[in-house]
Amino acid sequence: MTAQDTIRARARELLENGEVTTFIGWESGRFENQTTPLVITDASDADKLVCNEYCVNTLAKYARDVVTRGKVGMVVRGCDSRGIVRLINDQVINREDVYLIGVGCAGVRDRKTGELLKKCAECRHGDPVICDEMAGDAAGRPQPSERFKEVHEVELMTQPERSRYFEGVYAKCIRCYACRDVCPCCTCRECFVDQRRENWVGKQNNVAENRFYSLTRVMHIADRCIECGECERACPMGLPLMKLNRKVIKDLNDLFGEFESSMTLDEEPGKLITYDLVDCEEFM
Amino acid sequence: MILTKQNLMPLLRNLTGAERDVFVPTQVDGVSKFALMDKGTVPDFEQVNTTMPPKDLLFPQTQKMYHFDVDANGSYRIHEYDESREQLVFGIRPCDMRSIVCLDEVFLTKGFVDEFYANAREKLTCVCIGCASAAETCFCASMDVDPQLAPNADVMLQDCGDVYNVIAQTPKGEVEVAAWAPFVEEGVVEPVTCEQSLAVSMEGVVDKLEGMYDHPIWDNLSIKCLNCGTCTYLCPTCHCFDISQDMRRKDGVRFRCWDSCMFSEYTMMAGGHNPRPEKLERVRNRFMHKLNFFERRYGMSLCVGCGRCVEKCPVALDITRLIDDVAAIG
Amino acid sequence: MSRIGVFICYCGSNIAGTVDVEAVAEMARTLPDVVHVETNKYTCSDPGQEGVRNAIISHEIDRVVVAACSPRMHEPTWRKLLADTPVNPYMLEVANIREQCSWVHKDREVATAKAMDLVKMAVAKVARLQPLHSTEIPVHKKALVIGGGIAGMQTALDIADAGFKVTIVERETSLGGKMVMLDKTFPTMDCSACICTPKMSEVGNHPNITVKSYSEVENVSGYIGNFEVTIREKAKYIDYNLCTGCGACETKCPQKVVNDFEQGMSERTAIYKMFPQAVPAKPVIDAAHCRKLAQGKCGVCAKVCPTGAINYEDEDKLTTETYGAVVFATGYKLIDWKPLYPEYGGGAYPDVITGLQFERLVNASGPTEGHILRPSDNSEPKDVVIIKCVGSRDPNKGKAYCSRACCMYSAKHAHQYLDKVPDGRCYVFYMDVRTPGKGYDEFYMNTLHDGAQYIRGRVSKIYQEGGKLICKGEDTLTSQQVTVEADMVVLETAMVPADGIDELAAKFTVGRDADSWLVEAHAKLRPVETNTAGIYLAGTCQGPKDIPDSVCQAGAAASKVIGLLNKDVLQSNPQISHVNEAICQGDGACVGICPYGAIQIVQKTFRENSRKVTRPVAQVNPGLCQGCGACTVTCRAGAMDLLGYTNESIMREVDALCQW
Amino acid sequence: MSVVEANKTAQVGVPDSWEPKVIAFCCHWCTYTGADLAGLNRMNYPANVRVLRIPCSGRMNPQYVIEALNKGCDGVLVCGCHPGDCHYVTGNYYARRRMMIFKRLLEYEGLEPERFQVRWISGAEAGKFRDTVMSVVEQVRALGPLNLTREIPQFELPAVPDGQEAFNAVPEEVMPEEVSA
Repeated sequence: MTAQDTIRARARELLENGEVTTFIGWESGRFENQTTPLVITDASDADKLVCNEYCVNTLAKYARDVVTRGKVGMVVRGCDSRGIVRLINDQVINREDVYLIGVGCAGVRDRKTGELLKKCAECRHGDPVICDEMAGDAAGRPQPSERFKEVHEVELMTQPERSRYFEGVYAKCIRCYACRDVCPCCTCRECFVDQRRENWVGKQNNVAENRFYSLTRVMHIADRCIECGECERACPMGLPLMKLNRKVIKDLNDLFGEFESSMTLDEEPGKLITYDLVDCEEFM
Repeated sequence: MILTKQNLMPLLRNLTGAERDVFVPTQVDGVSKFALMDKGTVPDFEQVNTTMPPKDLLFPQTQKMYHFDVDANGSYRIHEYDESREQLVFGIRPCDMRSIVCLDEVFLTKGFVDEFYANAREKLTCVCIGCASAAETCFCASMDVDPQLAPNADVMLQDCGDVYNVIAQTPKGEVEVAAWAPFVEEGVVEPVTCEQSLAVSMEGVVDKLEGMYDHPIWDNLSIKCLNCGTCTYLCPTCHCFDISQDMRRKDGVRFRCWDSCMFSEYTMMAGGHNPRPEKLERVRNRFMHKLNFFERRYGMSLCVGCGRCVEKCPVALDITRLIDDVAAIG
Repeated sequence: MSRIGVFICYCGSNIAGTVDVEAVAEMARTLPDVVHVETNKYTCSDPGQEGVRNAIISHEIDRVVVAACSPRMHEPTWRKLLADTPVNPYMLEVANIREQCSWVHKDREVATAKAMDLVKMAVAKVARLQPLHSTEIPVHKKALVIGGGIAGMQTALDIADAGFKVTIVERETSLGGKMVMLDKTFPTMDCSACICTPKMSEVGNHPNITVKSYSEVENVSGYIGNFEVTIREKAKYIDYNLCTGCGACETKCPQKVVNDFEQGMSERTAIYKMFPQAVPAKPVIDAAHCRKLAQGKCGVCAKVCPTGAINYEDEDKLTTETYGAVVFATGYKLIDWKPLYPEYGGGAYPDVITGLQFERLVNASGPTEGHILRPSDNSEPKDVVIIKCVGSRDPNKGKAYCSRACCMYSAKHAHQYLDKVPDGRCYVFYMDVRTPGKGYDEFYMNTLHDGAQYIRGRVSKIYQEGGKLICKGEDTLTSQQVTVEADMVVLETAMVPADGIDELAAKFTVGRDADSWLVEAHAKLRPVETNTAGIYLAGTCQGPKDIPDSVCQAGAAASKVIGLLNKDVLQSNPQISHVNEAICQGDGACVGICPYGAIQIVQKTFRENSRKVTRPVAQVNPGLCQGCGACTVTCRAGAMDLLGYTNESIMREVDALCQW
Repeated sequence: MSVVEANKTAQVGVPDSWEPKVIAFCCHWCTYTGADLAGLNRMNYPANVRVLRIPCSGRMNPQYVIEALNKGCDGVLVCGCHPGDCHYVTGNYYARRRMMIFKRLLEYEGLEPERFQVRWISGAEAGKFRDTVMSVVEQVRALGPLNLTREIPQFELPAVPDGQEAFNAVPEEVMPEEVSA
């Protein structure tokens, strides 16, 4: 009984006895090794569900759209489950709205090259952090050693080099907002980029406005980022977005103490919405 | 006329004259797009089509339209920008050429000529290279585009293995090919037929879509969509834009920039009402526009089968599967 | 289209000295939406203000920019000026071209350019402001005082004398707190009973004061002017309407219990009055120890009671009332020194007692009727050692702070001992003697004169040897070792906040410092107020202090409460946060940020896309929000905005500076 | 694809008439009071700084910094009360964390550290305000104009196409006599 068969059986069962109204998983796409997210409502589609090492999408954020239809069943690995925790802690969904079937994850592969994705090579939590039941045993992958390697590389560059490097990065951005729409931390009803009255960021696509958008988004998800790396994967232009997110996470850990967001439902509030009288002082 | 592949690079170097920008498909910083040909660029003609479409040359993502200011006695002065320059795009593919047909229809016909687009279009000469092999996501043949033929290209280079079959198709093309004399020889060669693994039948799809406004297929499709703008910005035929301005106290620039029907703000009205509030409406609208609305208005499909959205969609939402599903209904 | 009026002031030569005001005016005329620009020698003068008022009327101006001195100086003046014109007082922006421009720059051309920039910023901001109106909050004319000690009683009396209803909630069975336990009070040595009990009876009989003894605050909601407080009156098992306080039941009750009031040095019965002069002067049954209630046996008191006031089925009573203001007077307790100082015997020696125990010994109504007899064998101690700063000024074992009152009351103890035991010897080990009050040092000199031996040094060890307590210490003035054989040792222990202060303060969102003392709004300028509007502090709950200071603070707190309750309605600060409910996600990131607890998440129903949707949204309480804006930055979507300093107005202000 | 807009003024070609433009976001209760006190004491500091008053340093949104740098400022200074003095109790504690993280992020992206500074200045520290302003202006002057690509709209008027007079459209509502003296 592979994990996939267990999931199919459980999905059919859950849908039949009405415990969940919809079930979210993956289905195979048109091309070889291609998968795409699938949301099924009747049990007969359960056999379309697949769960292999090519399921590249993180499913957490779909819970938000589907939860209005009733209880949602979902397959969760490490990144999905942390995404769900993030949605719950941000009051987007409630814990009883979702029924989570956990699956150990050994990392997913690119359908063309077959190599482990970058986000999975850097993944620190392959196994689900919360789930109602486990389909198959945990993969128990060791945590990668160098979490902030990329950040160190950029920090070693001189200031003009960094400036040119990031100007090059922002020149590529086409402002399609895939990074925002795939991120489980980005759940605002109306994003600041759409607020024409405040006109935070202009609609023109140039380095300055792209930088404004990127810096703001990094500051918005700073202490809640679950490091799933989906933004980097979804970006059509291949921007190194995790270099920015991880930089802020590294600073938060160095300055205000080790902290990994979205690991438990009762986690204490993020570092940027709390304070400590004895924070180190550098502005005196 | 025949052009051997070895002569391609010398021809290109010869073409990069001072008065004209030559754009070639190449990798810029990891992203394949049409970029200005200068000493350092290495054109990549093997790759089937570039991630960023060539529409940027005719319809840039951000285009300054005009500058306005108030002079001393309070009356407005308006000066139009014309940033169009003589451009040659070398190595554009037939599917992208077909997308230019769609863009021409939108910007130049039906009683309104967009002069920014028109200026750019006049000054653009297109040298199209046919495809010998197709990527796994290419399905242009199913959208009645011949991988080796582009009727509206100025010069057509049909890929015939190690030589190109040069056909000048427009007066501008003849002038262009005339200048290539030292690099081309006489003769005609049979172009390689390009096999495509991906094929869909558009048979009756357009009509069926008419009656499918409330069909559950849209719900299953739109649930998985992230509503990001990737597919619309990578699609060679998407042409929606928004106009905004950069203001200073008494002067400013109005510019035009790409916009995507996938964003909720795109249809957000002043009073707060949004005719397409949810993902379902927006995804349905995009596919209907691609496959039905455009057909009804201009008589041609707005999807040219380049496969960019199939390739780059973060959640692998596939227009070809939609076409198959619609065809399979009823 | 808004019609902006710009009024630039010469301020005599203060501004005109280094800023070319006319040039600035000329520039201002070219700014968008500016329809009228006027310069004025002294805009703040009456003729100046008159000029502004006329200009507003004649040019139908709806937004005003005043370029003059600092807004901290005259913004209220301009607001008052606008109050009687059709312009809303908050459609105003002040450009500070004096303190931050003409006074700090010498070069005329540079100063004028800066003044122009500041006017541009002001015009850009004022163009985006909205009219603001302060909301009115009703004020319930009732006060709640928590704690019935001298501070609580004094506060209650002052408020009640001003004609307002007051409720005192006292946890013990009677008013009086710690003061009523004392014998004499420094520096005038008048006996505590003589000055405290009259206050207690005055409070007990005051028509405006209701005393809820043996009661505790259960929970709290609401805000300034409208605190809904639920008070739990614990079951007394005695019907106070019938009981005459004759005391028959107390004499017959067979169950003996350790008497906390007497600091554990004597016993009381299960049905008891804390002390003879208790107010309310009626007993309470201690449910934990009463044989009837605990084991269902006995019932003597019911039989003996002439009026049948005993009711064993009595239950706690919960009452909820709305109060306009709350005053904390929860007092202090002495630190539990035993676990902290094993070197002083850690409680093993009964003759090592605390200051309060000494007070009970020396008190006429105490267990020894005022004779100083040591607890171990009730003999009169001939040698007494008093050790000061036990637990105070001792960061690593006890508390870091000084408890302020012990220097005086240790001198008092020495004086009382030498008074009552003429041939006794008293040694006082001290680090410093701090007697800062009126007549305080004279009192200390008097004690020295009585023959108290003040030894500068701390006692390092006390051990029992042959019926004597050997205190080893050092006299740092003569730098010699000192050993005193004492019959009894009195430790002047540190003051710490009363039990349960953390839970109680948390219910009212009142801050506490590291030692759990309640945090005042400003140590020097607002000592009796807290950061939560409508909640005040009196007495030792705010920090260790003696009775004169406590009473002084009680009066101050009462005056603040009277000031508040005098108003029928409170004007809320209009420049507060505002929630755009269309965008609000209800994730509550802002709730935790607000230092005033002004934001709460409520469920609301909206009509969205022709569907009714019920979802959580944030709600700002205008009574509590002070307008700091910290929540606007945590709100990622920008749903929370600060009126008066909206995101849009600040963004355009930045644009105006950079681009105009 | 739009080529990187090179509207950076090359470091070499800095016009000597260039003056650094610095914006200072000052909290109303402490630093603004300190700035006023500096005025009362007739202290002198360079006029390159414009003060923007905000109620508390807790109100300081990092997005204002990016807007300022993007639109034309060469340096940004954020000032607030000393931790513990905040009129709103905890405003500057949150501001401290936000600004520490944001400052490191900006430097990580290639902004010179001196261009974005944060300082706690109390209502009595007029001298400290003057010294801070002087040092910030000097440091920014030394660094020259901000050479990050910025969104300063390039308004070089295009040459009027020959033969076609730029048409003047006279708007109706802004009448000349309306803008009276």
